[in-house]
Amino acid sequence: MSSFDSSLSRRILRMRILVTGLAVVVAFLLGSALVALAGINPLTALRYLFSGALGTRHGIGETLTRFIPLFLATLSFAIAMKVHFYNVGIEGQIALGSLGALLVGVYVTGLPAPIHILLCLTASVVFGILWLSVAGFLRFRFGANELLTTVMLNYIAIYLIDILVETVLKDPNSLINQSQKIAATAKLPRIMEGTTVHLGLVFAAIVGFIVYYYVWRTPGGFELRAVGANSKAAKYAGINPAKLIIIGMIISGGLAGLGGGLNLLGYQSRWVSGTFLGYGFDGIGAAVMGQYHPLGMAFSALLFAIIRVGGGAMQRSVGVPYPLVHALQGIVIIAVIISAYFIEKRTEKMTKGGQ
Amino acid sequence: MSNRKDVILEIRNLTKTFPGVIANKDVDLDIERGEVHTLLGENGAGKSTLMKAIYGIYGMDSGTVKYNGNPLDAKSPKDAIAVGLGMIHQHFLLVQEFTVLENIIMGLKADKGIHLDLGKHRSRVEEIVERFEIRLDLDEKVKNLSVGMQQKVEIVKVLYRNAKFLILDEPTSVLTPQESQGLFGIIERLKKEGATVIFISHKLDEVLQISDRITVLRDGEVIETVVNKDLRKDDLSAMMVGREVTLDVDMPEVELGPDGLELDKISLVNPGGKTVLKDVSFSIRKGEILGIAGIDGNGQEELAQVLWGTLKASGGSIKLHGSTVDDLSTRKRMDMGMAYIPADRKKEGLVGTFQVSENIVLNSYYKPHFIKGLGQDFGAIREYSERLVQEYNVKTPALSVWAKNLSGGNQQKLILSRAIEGNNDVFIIAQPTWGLDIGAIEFVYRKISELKEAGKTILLISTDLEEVRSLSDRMCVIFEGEVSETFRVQDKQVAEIGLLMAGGKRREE
Amino acid sequence: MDSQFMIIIGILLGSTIRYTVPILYAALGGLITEKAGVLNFALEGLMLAGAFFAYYGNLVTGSILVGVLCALAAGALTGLILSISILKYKASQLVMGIGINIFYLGLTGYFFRIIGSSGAETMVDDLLGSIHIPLLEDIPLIGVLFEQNILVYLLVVLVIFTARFFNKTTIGLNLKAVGENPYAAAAVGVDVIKNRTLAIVVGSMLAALGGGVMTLTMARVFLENMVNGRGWIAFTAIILGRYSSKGVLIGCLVFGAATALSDIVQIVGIDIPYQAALMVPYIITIVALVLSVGGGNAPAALGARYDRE
Amino acid sequence: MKKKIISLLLVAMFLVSLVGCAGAEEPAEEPAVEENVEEPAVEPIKVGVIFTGSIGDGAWNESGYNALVKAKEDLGIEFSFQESVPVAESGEVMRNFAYEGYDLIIAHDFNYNDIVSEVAPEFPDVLFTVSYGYQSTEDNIAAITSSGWHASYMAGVLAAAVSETEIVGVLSATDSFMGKRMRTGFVNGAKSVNPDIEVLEAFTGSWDDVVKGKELVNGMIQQGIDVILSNSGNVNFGVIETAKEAGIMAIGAPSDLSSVAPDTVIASAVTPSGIYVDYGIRQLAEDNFDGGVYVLGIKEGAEDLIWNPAFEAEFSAEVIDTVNAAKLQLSNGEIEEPVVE
Repeated sequence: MSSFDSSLSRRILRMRILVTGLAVVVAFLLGSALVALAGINPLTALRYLFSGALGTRHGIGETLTRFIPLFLATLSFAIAMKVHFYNVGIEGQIALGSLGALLVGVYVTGLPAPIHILLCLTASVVFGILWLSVAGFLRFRFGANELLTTVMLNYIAIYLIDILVETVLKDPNSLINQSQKIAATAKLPRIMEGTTVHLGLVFAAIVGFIVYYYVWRTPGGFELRAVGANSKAAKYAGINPAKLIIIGMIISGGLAGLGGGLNLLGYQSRWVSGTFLGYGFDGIGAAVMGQYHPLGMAFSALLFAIIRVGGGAMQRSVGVPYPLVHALQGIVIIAVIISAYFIEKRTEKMTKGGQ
Repeated sequence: MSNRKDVILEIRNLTKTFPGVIANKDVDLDIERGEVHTLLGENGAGKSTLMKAIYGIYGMDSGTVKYNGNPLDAKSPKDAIAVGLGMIHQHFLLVQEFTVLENIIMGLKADKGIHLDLGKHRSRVEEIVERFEIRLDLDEKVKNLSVGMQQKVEIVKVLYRNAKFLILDEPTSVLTPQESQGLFGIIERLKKEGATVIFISHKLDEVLQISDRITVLRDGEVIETVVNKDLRKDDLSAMMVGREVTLDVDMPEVELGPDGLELDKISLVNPGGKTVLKDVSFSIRKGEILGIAGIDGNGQEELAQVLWGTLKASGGSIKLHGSTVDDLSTRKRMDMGMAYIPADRKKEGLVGTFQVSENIVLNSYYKPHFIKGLGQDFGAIREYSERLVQEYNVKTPALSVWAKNLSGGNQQKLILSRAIEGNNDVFIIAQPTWGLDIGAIEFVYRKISELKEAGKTILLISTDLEEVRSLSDRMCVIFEGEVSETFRVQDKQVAEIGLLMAGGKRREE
Repeated sequence: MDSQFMIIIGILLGSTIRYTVPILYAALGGLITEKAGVLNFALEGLMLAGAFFAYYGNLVTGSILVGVLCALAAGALTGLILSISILKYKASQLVMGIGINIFYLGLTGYFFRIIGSSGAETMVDDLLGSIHIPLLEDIPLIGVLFEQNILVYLLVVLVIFTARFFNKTTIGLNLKAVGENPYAAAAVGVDVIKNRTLAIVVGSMLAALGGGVMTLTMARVFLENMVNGRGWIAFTAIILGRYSSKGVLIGCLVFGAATALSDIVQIVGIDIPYQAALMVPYIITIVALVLSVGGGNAPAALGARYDRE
Repeated sequence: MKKKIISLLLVAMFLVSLVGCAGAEEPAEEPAVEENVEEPAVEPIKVGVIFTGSIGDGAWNESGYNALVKAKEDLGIEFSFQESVPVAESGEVMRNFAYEGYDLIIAHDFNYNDIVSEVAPEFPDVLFTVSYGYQSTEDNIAAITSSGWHASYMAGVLAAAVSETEIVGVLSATDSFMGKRMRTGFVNGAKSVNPDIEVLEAFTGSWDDVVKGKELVNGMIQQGIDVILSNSGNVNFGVIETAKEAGIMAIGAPSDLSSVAPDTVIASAVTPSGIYVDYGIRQLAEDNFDGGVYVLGIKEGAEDLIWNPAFEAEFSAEVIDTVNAAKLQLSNGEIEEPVVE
């Protein structure tokens, strides 16, 4: 009878990282084949992909800036998945979160900066939650599948914000359809000289840690995981699954909204009509790749940010059309989800032990 | 085996392993044409696995099988069905949304191109149904049928495929004694028609009643094949377990205290408007075990859930230690000393992908002594888990192993340990020994008797009538959501209880 | 006033049919997949793939038939990938679907730019003329229903066939059984994996054809992201249609009509932001979804992972 | 398991080495340098361009791209570009170009104007142009634009002059200030000929949804239009197709679309965006670059109505005269700018 075996957990973790890493490598090889189809040397293209995203100070800054909303979207999807709520509507919640930050950032003035920023972020969290609550309400009240309602709500959110930005929120001093800029007091300060990296990165890191701590280290997180792993057993252990699903939903919507808010306060500063950020769907992919573990997701969100930024570099340098980025992300998702099978098999074997 | 008659199925040296487990080892077995041959053994003795290996559901690792003299190497049930085998599984494999007819004909070859001639099939099925005197409405959806009727659908299904060799895997486990007799009638008729039947069971009475020959399996090996003549139950059970075991538990005499749990006219109407529980009333005193017997699906699950607070009763009242708990959550009831050992330990008792230690604190993780600051005190949890694992002899390679990887007995020990250690005094125990081996059953029974001795209040819900009779002080029977009067176990004969279980008191048929 | 009304009805009818056809192909494909117990979240991506490869096949060979075959081939290949990953490697059906959608959004855009086509010379030649059904086409108001191209009539046949398929054929019954209770089906010798693979592949082919119809007979060019959410609408239509081909037909018609209606709102100059009109179909879909839930008739094993015992 | 880990590590190292190489070998990778070794040390002008969509859209972006290719041939510039850059992220792409040593950055859409105003001060040595831009806030920004409505005004005049049903239509992708100008120009032009004419307007809401574009136009046709001005990017092809099927006339925009359907497209209201690209590059090449707003017009070829030669002959002299008169008035500045609310 051995004691609590943390070395086993470590061995499992190592195996998971290795197998996932292999899947990512395979995905990049397939992506390279696509590049070759365009008559471009894939090695050169890949080199530019990574050097564009990581090779210069500015590239790193851009990657980190993208990472902020992407990471929050990733966390958002993961936490909802923990309670089996399929939040495919992160895109819409990010948009609404941006709207919340925008409204407070533009129309509330005269506050000292820290308070103004916090107020904006609060608004973005609330807006994100409210938008997700629509799907939540429809599910709990009518049993409508959230997977579909959240997808539909994405489209509605984008159109809705565009309507607002083209009408009541339109910057009267601008010719193009865009909102006013947020007040200077609402802007998140830059934290890396010569780049766009803003204080949101620190927020994201803190939030990432809080989520990790909550899920894996607190009784509340224990309940959340129990409900996700076996809601019936959790219910019989005195946990109220419905309550936990709602908590998971609220956190998920809040995280997505916060991602939108941070991006708006730290980077966009305003909303331009027709903006489609696409972090929502990337976040789903990154969550899958990170296997719903905060640390894994930090890495995968970073990789997806690298692919995004590096994709631009690939086009500028060797003319690889930008949509390759999406194709590559798709391949990564598929490869990683298939690798999950091998991870599951292996984990099963490793946890079985002798009897 | 020297005077070999007409052997229809011949198994030689069959071995089947699962990762880490040998399910069947070097099994030799001859089945004669036209006999009812029982495979007898404890849970996990390898009876079902053996049959599933032959039937093509699992492959076999090594060995040969001959059917009618020809080698049979079924890669899927299709191959087995093709030569005339038919298996009726312990858990019915029916499509609930399909009609009886659709269930019977599904998977058959097309008649013309891909066309399905329902009319033709219907008349053929009707023929069979008449020949075997099985009453079935072919157009009723299976989901609307009783368990007994569903079993008949399964039987007709294999007969319609011209099965001459039927394998019945624990067919009586879901039937009332009366329904079981009905099934035996059908088996007799099958035999008359020349069919061969393999009957899998661990219920000795039935086995002795229906079998021509009996093969006993233990730990995946054939122990002995005997002709059913002048056999006694004791002989068989000795062969089954390899030693003389009596499961007649000696329950301690305990002076009963005041009522620990009282139910007053509990009723429940499900969302579909169906009455699931109707005016259930009884009370249990401290130091007393009240058993509820009944066929699965008669409201036991719901009753337990209402008591546990995971379902809200539509009417009536529950008192715990004399105070009403109707509006209290499960958690509040737990804090008042209530504990629940659910029937389905895998789905309801454990979080399979949680570690053993996490499962051990599943009902106590929030208690102050497991909390440090905002987070959990993993050190305290580890210490506690280590102690329980040791005291309850839960065999696990490590505390971090997933609970789903433990054997059934160890899973049950884990669940018992955390319920008992919680300082609880009212226990709802459902199906505590389902699927366990003898050793584990003994352990569970010992723990229950210890609880009684400690003056706890215990409600035992089980579909195993013998279990209820041997453990309880008083018992009652639940049928279609209603419980009978409680009576002292020794006051009623099994036959009488069987009648109650079939709702006999109300229906005059 | 009356004639104006008649004109609007005419626009509505014609538009409704054209909006409905691609979605209905995809929804029927999704229906077949889901009847066998597998959720098809990849409809959007499949439609895009079908749209592109039909276009490309036609571009290279100048033949509509080759275009159709290319769409079908793309669907079949994707279906195989889906089958292997979902059935053999137990991949989450949701995540696979999202992966495929993102992949095709990228791949089709990428290929479209690589082949460097644009402009008039790369348009699909319209070889698929309308087939007019004599007499019926002359009926006022609904005559428009009877002057469609062959792919529309084929669709009508498919809808009718699918309805019969599930009730009157052995394959249909087996597929349904596999979707309701794969273990029961396996027990009577139905090969669950084979049947599900068949359903996924055929379903994916139909979905891709839905996209192909868009480029071959409607848009006649390929544009990035031209499917624009129609795959998700098709997915919803299956639920709205309560998993019957008749219901799916109605569900798709509802969406088609809603879109057509939102066009009318714009054309007749009702003064609302045009995005509001564009939102209408999505809102209607949600409302319909809400109204249609409860029961639902979903196959019992839909979405559940199947592990052979 | 050991073996697997080793093979995994090998593959991982392969990946890492790819990244590593990126920095190390970069100088050797500049392909264009070798050709010019013998030439006197004249560095070619490096131009970086940002597009909102695909360079194969057959409209705005494609015209800009073609101008680049031509400038490379004529002036020996070097260029690279990035497509599908959302406004929200365009600042980073501009900065990338700037850091990568480009001399001129062309933001090929007026929606980029504000972002250019933000980025340009960070790189005083880099020049920026905004195609169709509306403001220049720095010395190194040139907003190169045109009236935005002259071409569509002429289209309106033509449409009204040839329409028999007295209903004409205009289809756009999305709504914007420039779009409004364009549409208002069309309406004013049409009303100047026939005050009673009715103009139907509709939006596809996207540059991609060609099926929707066709349905909308089809609906307008049922409503009685007999001339359609289509200014919706690649969706144009579908629109013209629909017009052809219905036998109505179409006016293309912003490129010359006569060849798409010679029997249907009567003329094109062209606003070739390549002119803006070309203008900026030439200014730089001639060392003549100054910040400011440059409004190009009919004279510079930035706006025009181009007849489909097949049709010009078919129209009555009266129609042609009306259009030409309007053109003259426009280039003389005699027509008041439309009021856009």
